[in-house]
Amino acid sequence: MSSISLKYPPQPVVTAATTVQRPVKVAANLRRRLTERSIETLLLLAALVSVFTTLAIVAILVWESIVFFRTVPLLDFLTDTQWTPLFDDAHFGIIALLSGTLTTTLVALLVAIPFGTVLAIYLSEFAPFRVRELAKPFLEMLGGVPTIVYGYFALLFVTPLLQKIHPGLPGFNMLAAGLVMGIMIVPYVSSLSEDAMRAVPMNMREASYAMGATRLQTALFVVTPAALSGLASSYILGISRAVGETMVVAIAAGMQPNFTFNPAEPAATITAYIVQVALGDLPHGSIGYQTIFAAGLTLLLITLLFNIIGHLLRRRFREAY
Amino acid sequence: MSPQSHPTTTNDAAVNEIRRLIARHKTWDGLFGLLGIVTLLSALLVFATLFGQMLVNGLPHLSWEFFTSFPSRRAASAGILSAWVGTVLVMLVTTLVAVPLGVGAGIYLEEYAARNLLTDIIEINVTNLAGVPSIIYGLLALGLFVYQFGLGQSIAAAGLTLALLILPVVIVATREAIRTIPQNIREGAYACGATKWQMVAHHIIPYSLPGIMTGVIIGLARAIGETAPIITIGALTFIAFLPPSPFGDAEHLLSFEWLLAPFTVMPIQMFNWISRPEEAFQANAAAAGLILVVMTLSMNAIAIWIRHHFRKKIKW
Amino acid sequence: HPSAGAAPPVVKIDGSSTVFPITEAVAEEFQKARKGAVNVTVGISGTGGGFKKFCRGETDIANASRPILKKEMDECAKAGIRYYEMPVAYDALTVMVNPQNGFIKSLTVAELKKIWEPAAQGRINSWRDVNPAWPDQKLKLYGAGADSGTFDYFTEAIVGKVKSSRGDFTASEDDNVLVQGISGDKGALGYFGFAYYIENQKKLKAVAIDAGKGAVAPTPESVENGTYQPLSRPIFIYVSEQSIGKAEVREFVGFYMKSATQLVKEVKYIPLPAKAYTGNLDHLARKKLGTVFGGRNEVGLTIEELMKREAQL
Amino acid sequence: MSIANTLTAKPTAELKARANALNFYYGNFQALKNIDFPVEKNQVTALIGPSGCGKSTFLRCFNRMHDLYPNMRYEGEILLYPDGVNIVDRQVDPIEVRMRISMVFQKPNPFPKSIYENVAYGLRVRGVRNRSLIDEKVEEALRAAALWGEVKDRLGDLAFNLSGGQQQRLCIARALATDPEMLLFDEPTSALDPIATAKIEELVSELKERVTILIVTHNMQQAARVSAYTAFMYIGELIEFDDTKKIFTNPSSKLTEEYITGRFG
Amino acid sequence: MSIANTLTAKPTAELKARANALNFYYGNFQALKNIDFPVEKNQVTALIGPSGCGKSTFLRCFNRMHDLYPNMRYEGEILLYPDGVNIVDRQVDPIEVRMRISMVFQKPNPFPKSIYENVAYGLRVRGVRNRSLIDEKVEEALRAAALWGEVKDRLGDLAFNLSGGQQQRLCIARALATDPEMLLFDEPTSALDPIATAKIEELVSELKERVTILIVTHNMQQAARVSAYTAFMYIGELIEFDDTKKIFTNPSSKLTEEYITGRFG
Ligand SMILES: Nc1ncnc2c1ncn2[C@@H]1O[C@H](COP(=O)(O)OP(=O)(O)OP(=O)(O)O)[C@@H](O)[C@H]1O
Ligand SMILES: Nc1ncnc2c1ncn2[C@@H]1O[C@H](COP(=O)(O)OP(=O)(O)OP(=O)(O)O)[C@@H](O)[C@H]1O
Ligand SMILES: [Mg+2]
Ligand SMILES: [Mg+2]
Repeated sequence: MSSISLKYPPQPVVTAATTVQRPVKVAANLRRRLTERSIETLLLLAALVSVFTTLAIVAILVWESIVFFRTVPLLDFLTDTQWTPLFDDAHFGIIALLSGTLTTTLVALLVAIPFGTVLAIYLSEFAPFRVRELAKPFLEMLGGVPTIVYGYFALLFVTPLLQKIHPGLPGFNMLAAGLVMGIMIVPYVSSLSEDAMRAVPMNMREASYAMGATRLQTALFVVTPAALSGLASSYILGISRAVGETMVVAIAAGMQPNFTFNPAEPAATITAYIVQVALGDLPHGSIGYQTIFAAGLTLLLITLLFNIIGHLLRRRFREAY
Repeated sequence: MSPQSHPTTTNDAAVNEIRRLIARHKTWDGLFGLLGIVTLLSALLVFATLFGQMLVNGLPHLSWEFFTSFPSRRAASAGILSAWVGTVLVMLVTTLVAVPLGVGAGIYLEEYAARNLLTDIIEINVTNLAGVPSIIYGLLALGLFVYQFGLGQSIAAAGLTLALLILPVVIVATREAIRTIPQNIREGAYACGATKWQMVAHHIIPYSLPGIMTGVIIGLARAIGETAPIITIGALTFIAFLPPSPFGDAEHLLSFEWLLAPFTVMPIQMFNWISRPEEAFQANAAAAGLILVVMTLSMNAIAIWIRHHFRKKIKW
Repeated sequence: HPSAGAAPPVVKIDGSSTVFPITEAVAEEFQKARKGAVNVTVGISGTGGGFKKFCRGETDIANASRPILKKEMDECAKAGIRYYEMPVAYDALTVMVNPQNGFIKSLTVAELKKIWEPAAQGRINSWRDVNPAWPDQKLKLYGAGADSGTFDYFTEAIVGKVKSSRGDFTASEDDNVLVQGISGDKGALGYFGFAYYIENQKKLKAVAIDAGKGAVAPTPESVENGTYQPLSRPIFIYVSEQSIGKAEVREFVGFYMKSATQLVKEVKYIPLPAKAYTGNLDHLARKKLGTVFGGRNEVGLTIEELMKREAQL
Repeated sequence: MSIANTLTAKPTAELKARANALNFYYGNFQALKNIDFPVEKNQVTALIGPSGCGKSTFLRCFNRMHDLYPNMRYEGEILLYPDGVNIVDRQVDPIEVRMRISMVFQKPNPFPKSIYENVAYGLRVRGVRNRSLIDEKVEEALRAAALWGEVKDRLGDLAFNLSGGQQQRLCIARALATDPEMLLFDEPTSALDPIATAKIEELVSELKERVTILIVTHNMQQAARVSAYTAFMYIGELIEFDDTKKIFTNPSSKLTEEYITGRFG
Repeated sequence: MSIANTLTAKPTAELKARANALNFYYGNFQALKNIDFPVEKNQVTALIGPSGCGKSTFLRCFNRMHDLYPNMRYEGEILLYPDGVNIVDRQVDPIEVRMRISMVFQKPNPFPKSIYENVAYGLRVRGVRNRSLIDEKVEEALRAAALWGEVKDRLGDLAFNLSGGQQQRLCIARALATDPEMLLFDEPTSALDPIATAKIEELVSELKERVTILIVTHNMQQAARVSAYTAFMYIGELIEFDDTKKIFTNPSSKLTEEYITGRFG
């Protein structure tokens, strides 16, 4: 490669004016950098508040649970199938609460995922523009109704309705609580799923339609697979919400720690147990009271697990297109 | 030239085959469309039932006195004055804390953060916090704000608790709003010699404001209905006086005494009435619930309006 | 009305939700009587939560649906908080069945024990399992949350040992939720506060309790005269000695005891005999500090016995 | 503006399609104005014109892509031969049109699926289940798109792992797999490097044997190289349509000449 | 590949900038390879080459736009005269560079603010508060960008309400308002119609009196019309740099010729 012949001096004479300017500029640059740095630090601190919050939550839960686990062996906590910490014959089997949590969550997801997904597909691929513009905010409002209201809706409306179909159903049951929780979560799932589907570039859809595909074919063969990570993370958010929901289950599922996966039975969930005890007459600091921290820690770990899975899923599939 | 349309039989057959195929596919299309509409309508039905019930039970009890009376043991004369004032003040604190923190964090994550472990941790954290049950925030607040910071059972403690609760919502909304700003706007600003902070302050923040506001309002709409954490930190149930006015005397234009005042909020008032034995209180509860729902719904409606309105105005 | 500048003094009360309606009524009337010169706040954080704040010196008065327990006594002692224990009303735990249940008029304590004791779990599933004369109707149980004073009292009174109960019953803090459950279940049996029964007489059927002296139905009279046994229990307020030094707290307590008889009735609880209220004030004057329960729950105690006992801190 | 629009093909030339007085509106904005336009069978016809003149809009009328968006309106007709159906008629099912006329887009847009599944997509959409038939068609289409040699050993790979040029050829294969009667190209090489461009141009010339081709390009030399006929459009109007050679050597319209010589665009 | 690269300008010509052995990396991908490139003062220099050859990458080195993204690396130098500072040096503050060298982008990117505020932005960033000075500068810049007449009565209007061509001129005015020493254009007309294009080209020719211009274009005729010097790039390398006339009539490199004549690109 031949080097370039130049008719110009590589370094023209530096004029006096520019040499004078330099120190002034250096000072200005320094000041600018300092401000920028301090602003960045401030913003970082704001971002770290969330980390501190989590740390504080974990610290408090762990600290208080230590007292608990000093009395109750971890093995009992994990393997016993009865949860009667406040009874004379105390058992501390978190499984009894987990089964309730799991069952209500499952029922909720059986409602929320199909309905949410169908709605998302319908809104993003089928609905006329007008319908979509009206339906989306409406669904979001449905997600904004306070959860106590949903709780009483489950107890006073859904359960009696279910009892008409199945007369043997007890007044408190996980089925009604789960169903209503599912209804409550539908807007979250559908809204997030729809966002994910809409983020699929139009050219992908055009390619499919150009091949003569119908709406449903395009939606199922192209858009849904392309939006899979978004769908998955919306489901996971749904799971987190179901696992963490308190008021609906506390009101409608019947606060009865019960190792069962039968949704037609009453049961208690971790969250329901925590509110119950947090407001009860137990002396604080007693082993019975400390159970709520151990239960809370379990709950936190579960949601943490799901959220990490969700995060990994999102990261793994992000920007596939 | 004349169109040479001599349809060959083979072509006809092929076209007919295609038409049959399409007809079959379209049936499925139609069925799914129907399913979508039915699903949407059932959501509508659920909402109508929910809201209709509250309306029937609560509406007869709504009156001006209901808003201007303190709680009472007599259902007929009991009102929600201290509750709604408390709710408004708590929400004020929540907003003032959550907005700067959430927006700051959102900006940091979108505009400043390099892709590294710390950012990953913060990010997982934010999504995770969004999934932490609210009752656990109550436990945190009891230990941290009420006792450690010595705020007691005050408006400030409740406001801070709910601020932490909605922080993830604000952060996520901020990030999403920022993400819609096209990169070429940033480059345009930098090309004019803007520093990073100038770019953020002059462009990112103003242009994402509608989105941020939407998020904040949706967050507040959620916070307003929260019961469990507020009970845990010790909101009161009977309080028949209002906190000191935030507008102080001549010397101190603004007074902050109200921050440390005891308080109650709407959902707690409602909860308390629901669990009373007297039938008459149930109507009060329904009325309070109705107001709560209307409050959250109108906040959501405002958020939706803002989003809609500004989306139309700014098209990149 | 509060004058600008100095805010009116505040009497702070927190604790049991069972006692709340009574204290709320008193607070309301007291504020009215003092024309806003004194403010009163009442919270619901449960008896345990109430004592926690009380023993930290954060509140003046604790509402309690059970006596103070050893652990809480220690807490208070550590913080140097001394207190007066004042029973303020009776709460009659009422046993309820579905109104469609035709075969139950009364139950003996032994039958109740048979139903509720831990050993019953898995064995007593139908009414016939309790008494072969009764139909083979599935037994559905409803009761107070294990975290509540009501639960403690009921287990001790019926099963004979505090917190000793079968676990497979539907528990709720909100008695209206229990009302809902019992009125919807034909085979239901449950227990909760008397006030809720009074308000829902059409939906529920109260069961008379036979403790060996014949069946006694829960009525204000049978509770007051001590024949409704063993399920009537006193509920309390605890007043801090430090706070009683403050004029507004002393006035409030005085007002409480004077107006209790009427206000307790108004909120559907059962008032104590008048001399119990004067007795409370008398204890105050004589500085009879502490609890008469020694840090344990006790059942079947009459109010007279209770007033006479020696108190300890 | 006078329109020079004569199809100076041999008298025996057979038409594959023809637009008659075609108008197109995006809402109130008229993007195509009274277009008359013939497409000769088994030939390459090129559309050129400055940015925004309506080339893509016109091309997308041929497979009713505009139907995907609201507020769009066709007027006039595009007749597709031999049966002479008016493909922009509301009565005509757009899906039917799209099954007969395939399209390749400016930016390669493979699906996030395997190479094999991308090519097989059109068949799957048509409900073909027969595995060996699909295998056969996929291979044939990939061969026709001059991609078989490069991908035959990794048909299961994700299509995104191909280079840009390969992706574009994959999209061509996808379009070919269903034996369309016409193939639309919207600037198929503008995102590609010179070598990939040359490959695609060659491919286009070969493909005209089996399918009629309509191609939009902003590279005038490309139009000159691959097409038999060229149309020049300007602000929604068809200014000139003629033999490619004629357009590039002796255009009738002043505007065409200015564009060809790079005075604007 | 032999590089024919001679600046055959008059011997008195003065340099405004000069790249010496410039390399640039996007992560591990080397997008610019050992570029030597002079920019003569008060002249228009054009950069041409097929898509993806690195034109934008090179242009963006001049105002350190790459610093906005992670994992990018400069090697070598770009000296800016008269002071001869190496603007791609890590020690040099990119903001300082950007204050001296402005840029106009491919797609008009006005801020969603008023017309006035768009033009005034560069001054605001520099902390200018004096209202009358800003007024004056805004008017001057808008006049220089040939936009004043069209917008002087609606300076408060949102910039989005302007047409595409007006928006692009607004962006030019924005770049001019701070009296930059150099102006970078990245395909400034590729999104515009012919009339707007002609206006901008005219503007570029006028502007060279006050500012040195470097322009990227894929329209070769545009390069021929507006520039004094033209550089042809290919896959990250500078293939040829010369008088524009020479490049377009008698290029030294075979590759340049092929590109000029439309064999690829
Ligand atoms: N979805 C749309 N809504 C409204 N107007 C549109 C839309 N798409 C295109 N247009 C307008 O229609 C006109 C023709 O656009 P078209 O995309 O067909 O141009 P083109 O010739 O393909 O240009 P290019 O070479 O840039 O691709 C343009 O003025 C454009 O702004
Ligand atoms: N952010 C980036 N990260 C990695 N590679 C990039 C990035 N931006 C551009 N490239 C690559 O660098 C090379 C040069 O790109 P550049 O945008 O400079 O080309 P160009 O000549 O401006 O093309 P065009 O005419 O399409 O604008 C291309 O191969 C491109 O893929
Ligand atoms: Mg186009
Ligand atoms: Mg470029």
